[in-house]
Amino acid sequence: MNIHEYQAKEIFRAAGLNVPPGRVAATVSEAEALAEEYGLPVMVKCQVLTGGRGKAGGVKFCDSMDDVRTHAGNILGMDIKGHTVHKVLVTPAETIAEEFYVGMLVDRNSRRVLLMCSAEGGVEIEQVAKDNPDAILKYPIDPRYGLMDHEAMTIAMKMTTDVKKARQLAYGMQRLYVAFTHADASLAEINPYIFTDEGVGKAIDAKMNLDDNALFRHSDFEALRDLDEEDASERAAREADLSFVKLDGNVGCLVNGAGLAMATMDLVAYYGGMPANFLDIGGSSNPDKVVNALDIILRDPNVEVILFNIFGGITRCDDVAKGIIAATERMDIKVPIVVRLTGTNEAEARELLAETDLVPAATMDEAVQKALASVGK
Amino acid sequence: MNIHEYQAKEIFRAAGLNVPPGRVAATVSEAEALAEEYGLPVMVKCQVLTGGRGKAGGVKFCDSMDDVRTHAGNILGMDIKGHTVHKVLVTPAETIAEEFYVGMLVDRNSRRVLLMCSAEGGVEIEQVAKDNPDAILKYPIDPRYGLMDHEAMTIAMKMTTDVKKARQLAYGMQRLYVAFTHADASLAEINPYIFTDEGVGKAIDAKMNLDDNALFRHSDFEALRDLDEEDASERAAREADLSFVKLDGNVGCLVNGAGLAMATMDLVAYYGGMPANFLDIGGSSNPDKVVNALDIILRDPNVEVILFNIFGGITRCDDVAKGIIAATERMDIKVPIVVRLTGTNEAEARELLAETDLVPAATMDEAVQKALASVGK
Amino acid sequence: MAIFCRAETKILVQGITGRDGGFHSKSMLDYGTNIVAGVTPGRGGQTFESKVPIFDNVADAVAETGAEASVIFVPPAGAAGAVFEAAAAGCKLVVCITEGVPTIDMVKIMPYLEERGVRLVGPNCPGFINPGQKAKLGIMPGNIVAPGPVGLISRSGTLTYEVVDALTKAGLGQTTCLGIGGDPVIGTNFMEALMAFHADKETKALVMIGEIGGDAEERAADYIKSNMNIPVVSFIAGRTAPPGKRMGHAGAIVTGGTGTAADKKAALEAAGIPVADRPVDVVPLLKEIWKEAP
Amino acid sequence: MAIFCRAETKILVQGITGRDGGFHSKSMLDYGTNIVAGVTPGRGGQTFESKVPIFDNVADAVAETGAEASVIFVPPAGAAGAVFEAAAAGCKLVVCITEGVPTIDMVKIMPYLEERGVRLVGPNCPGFINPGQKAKLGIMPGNIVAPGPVGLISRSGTLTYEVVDALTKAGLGQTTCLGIGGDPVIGTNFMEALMAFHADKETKALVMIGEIGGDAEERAADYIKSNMNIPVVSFIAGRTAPPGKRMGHAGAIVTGGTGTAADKKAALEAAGIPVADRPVDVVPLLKEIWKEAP
Repeated sequence: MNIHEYQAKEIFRAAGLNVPPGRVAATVSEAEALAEEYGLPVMVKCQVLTGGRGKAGGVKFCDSMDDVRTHAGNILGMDIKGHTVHKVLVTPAETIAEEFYVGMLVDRNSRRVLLMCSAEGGVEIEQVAKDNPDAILKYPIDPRYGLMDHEAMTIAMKMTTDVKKARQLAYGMQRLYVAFTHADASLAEINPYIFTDEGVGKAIDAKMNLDDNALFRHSDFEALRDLDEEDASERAAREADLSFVKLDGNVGCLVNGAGLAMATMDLVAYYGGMPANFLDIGGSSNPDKVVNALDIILRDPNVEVILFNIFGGITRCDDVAKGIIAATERMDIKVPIVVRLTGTNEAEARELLAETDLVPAATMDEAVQKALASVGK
Repeated sequence: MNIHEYQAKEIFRAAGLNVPPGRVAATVSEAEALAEEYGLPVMVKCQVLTGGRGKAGGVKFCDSMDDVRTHAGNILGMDIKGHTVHKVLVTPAETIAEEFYVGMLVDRNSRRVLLMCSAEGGVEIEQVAKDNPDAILKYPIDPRYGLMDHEAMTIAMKMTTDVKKARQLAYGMQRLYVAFTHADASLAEINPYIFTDEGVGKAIDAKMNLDDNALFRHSDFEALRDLDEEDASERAAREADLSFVKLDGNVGCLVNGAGLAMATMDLVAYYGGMPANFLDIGGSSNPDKVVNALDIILRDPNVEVILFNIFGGITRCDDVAKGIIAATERMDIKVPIVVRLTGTNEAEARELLAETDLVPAATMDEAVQKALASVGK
Repeated sequence: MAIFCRAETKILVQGITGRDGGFHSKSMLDYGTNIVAGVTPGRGGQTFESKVPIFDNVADAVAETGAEASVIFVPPAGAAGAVFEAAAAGCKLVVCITEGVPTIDMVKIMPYLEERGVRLVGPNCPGFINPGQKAKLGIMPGNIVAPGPVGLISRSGTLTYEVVDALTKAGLGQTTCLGIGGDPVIGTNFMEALMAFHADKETKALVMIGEIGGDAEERAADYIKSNMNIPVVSFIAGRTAPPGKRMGHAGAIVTGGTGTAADKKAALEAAGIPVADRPVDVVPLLKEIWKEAP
Repeated sequence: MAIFCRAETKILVQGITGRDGGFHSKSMLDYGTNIVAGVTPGRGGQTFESKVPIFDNVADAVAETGAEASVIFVPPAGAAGAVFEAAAAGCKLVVCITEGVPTIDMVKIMPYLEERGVRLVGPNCPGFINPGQKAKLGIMPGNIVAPGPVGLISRSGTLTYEVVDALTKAGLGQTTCLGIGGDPVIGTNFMEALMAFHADKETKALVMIGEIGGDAEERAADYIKSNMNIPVVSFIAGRTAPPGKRMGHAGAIVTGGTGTAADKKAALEAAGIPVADRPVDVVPLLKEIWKEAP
């Protein structure tokens, strides 16, 4: 789950990072009131779950109340990469003497939380990683001991020779690690971590992705979810505990297993078609789950055919077939449905399907070809 | 620093332990209002920093508002082992089906946090430790991994064979460990951890001692300090960063180093006298510190002689002598002062003291004997 | 001889009385797997399927039965704790099937396992099956495998079955079919699995089922090129996956232009490893480069 | 040969430019201690007393000078971090003088030190001094010690000096005078120090300065009775301390009737170790039982 800058800042602040004050406004007048409260100059920053907000004109410096009105007015309602801006963060503008990047993510190779640090802060870190990878220092953190004082300090001293700044930066890294682990994050970034003209270190931007698998132990995080940002069908899939991604084609795919689902999409493309979605229906033969999955796929008006690709494995194919039949009986589906069921009790399943309008297929390839044939490919 | 039951309960609650609601009242009418809020029956529990509160009549079950008035009235102002009751905790009375003891402390032998657990809850654990030590299970916790699920569960299953209760108890232990480490406690106890008739586990009593050395990183804990509970001279000593314990004798002792301070007290007793205090003045020769120390000792009207026992070591004796002389000049001290200074620049120090009314001594034994002689021993 | 486990390895199941644990334990037993104990707190003293003794904790199970390996079917909140418990009790092999384990829990486990020399497979994986040893640790369907000389490593589940099924039908039996799981932090990774197969004398050819995300396949390609000389073929899922979208597996995401199927295909082919366009092409591709195929 | 440290052991000081660190480092140098490096972040490249090079961190200091042991004079909030740093950089001996280190910090350090085989002395201790080796790691006054055959272990500071001074004045020089500190959790404890002296061929007699709290003296008594045959005498501070009151040292507290001076005296005497009534009695007591005293 991705969260907004202002939400990440709340978490960082609670973990002891020095984050300037700031609150969100949904209207121009709310933004004005906040600017009054903090005093000018302020920054008005769009809160949308995508990068490149500055380039898109969603982050503005405001020197006057006129600026606040103009910029908040422009930014609220703005579309940034398909995301509509519903909220802006208003926060005092800081003088920036130096900028650093501090980030953490779970690194699959070291199997640890990886600290990333760069003196090239304030710019897109992906760009730095591409152009000048040596400018990003990477350090895996031992979970048994956390980020130790000397580790943080040694890294900070590589970023700046000013020992007072290094101490603040080191402390910032340690607090970020605490925030990261306590929140069960998968990514946390401060970009930039700045020093003001007076040498005070502050986190003036914040990004955080939370581990979906760990949300069960953070009941308070559900409130952070921005339903405005979520596609209606993706939300329905999440609520139905289905893994779903909408795509642009016309072949609706229901597959058990993420790898097989991807391979099915690839096979649709291989035969010249276009998948309408990624959907992993899991191991269940529960008709409710099949109904939910079909419902989500059929919200998409582009879908012209449904393709089930199920490798029974441990699950019995006749059970799955019954689930599919029950689901299709409960719904009024106007598009053809191709079903490929293989594995345990495959024969029984085919018998069941024979009495229906569902189009049976023996292999993945056959199923994809039949689905594409039905839409004239 | 010791804190009250209601304060420990706040910390436990924040760490995720199931603690029944409860707040403190300083007057009978406040106690009545809380009882109204929670509903009868309630417990009214004196909040003083000493054990044996129940035996002393400081903990009462209240079935009616009359009970609340009577018991709160009796308990508020009550003296328990020299502690005056200023506050009572009002909390819903629970049905108790089973009682357990769960405690943690820093164990000097294993150098770890030691979990202690017993099915003999609700009674004085010191008594259990004496009468039936095997009834207390002790388990050192690896700080790298914390109290792991299976460790807590295995211990809990030794306390109860009811797996639902064991799960709650195990979780309680894990949350207590989190509370312990986050608060930098030196001791944390739940006695008893109960199960209600419905099988719900709750911490209905709480005790916590905090590590004085770690208070610097818990600025919020200063508010927990109950100044009513602290002896005025002990508070002054704490504020002056002196280690001080008041005793019953008439020989005021100022010594550098805790071990030497104890040995000095012992030597006073050896020669038939009685020390008025333990006081470790530390390594400093700062006159302010000496003034503070003398001021604290002279608050005690029993003190008839002051005994300085300083082993200069690294600190230069002449520096210390100057500190003592400066301090005595700034104060009007009516009792004799015996000064034993030994170590680096001892001779110079003795020269300085020769010009004063201070009584010099060359050895600990001589100093103690001279001090006792001055009070007629 | 296959990897990780022999026919006589003594296996216990954590969560044996759960819905999934019970179902799959029965299936493992039916396959012939040497399950000597089950663990469910509070059920100690009972038996599973009238023959496997159940214990309250792993330590007791190990002490009583000498179990050496554990298969975990414990819900996500307790899965990491179950791995700790198995390792603490002395199991040297732990297979964690559970899906949805918080990633930080896995990060915290790793040094504990390293300190004790414990091999973990998973979490969120189908486990593995050694047909020649009649040993199945996990949920792979026993009816699609057959003993033989092909090793198979995969990051996914059902896609693996698809390929295994094709291999078996083509007469290409397997030493071990291993699904390492699709989570960001897993125990045995692609490279370590590869090295285990490399050390196994009976594995004469290798099939690798990769997917988008990370660089495990690229690293594997390097290793194979420098170290191995048995035939290897591959399939990579996710050619059509759009960047930045997570495809079910937490690890299956293309970020910043890295981890694409095209990258992986290029790296594998540069190492001399053919990459199949369709799952069904794996078998002919393997037969093409493997002259001594049975 | 004394314990823990030889004349040629290369020593570094963490916090060498601090008020206390600077003062005591100079005192150590004056005594003849082989200080090869100092560490203060931000002061790398400077020198201490125009001769000892200063580094920004311990790793650099160890790499440049080959330092093997560290003495720490860092304020309480950073002291535990300094111990971690010294151990991480490869120092096998760390002496932490700092008073007021949070106890949980010490608990967290211990497994890190055990994993690396690092000996810690302290915190909140005077350190030790080996007169025959001209090595002083800590704050013990060098002018009251002398080379000789007596080993001394103590839980306190100035009380130790009192006894050492008396020994020296009586012509009884020392192999090592060691103050282990009075905190609840310390590195080298009474027993470990005892074992080190036991292993030292040059230590011919031992003085133990104990105090109330804990059961270190009782355990030491057991060990000595079963294992050692050199003369040992003792002094225990705190006979007059009331129960439940902490006497300065966090560890010096009589709880639940255990850890009293009387308990300790009884245990020691039962092990054949005379306990002096006054500090000044230690010397005659030792001479009484030590026929070969110099």
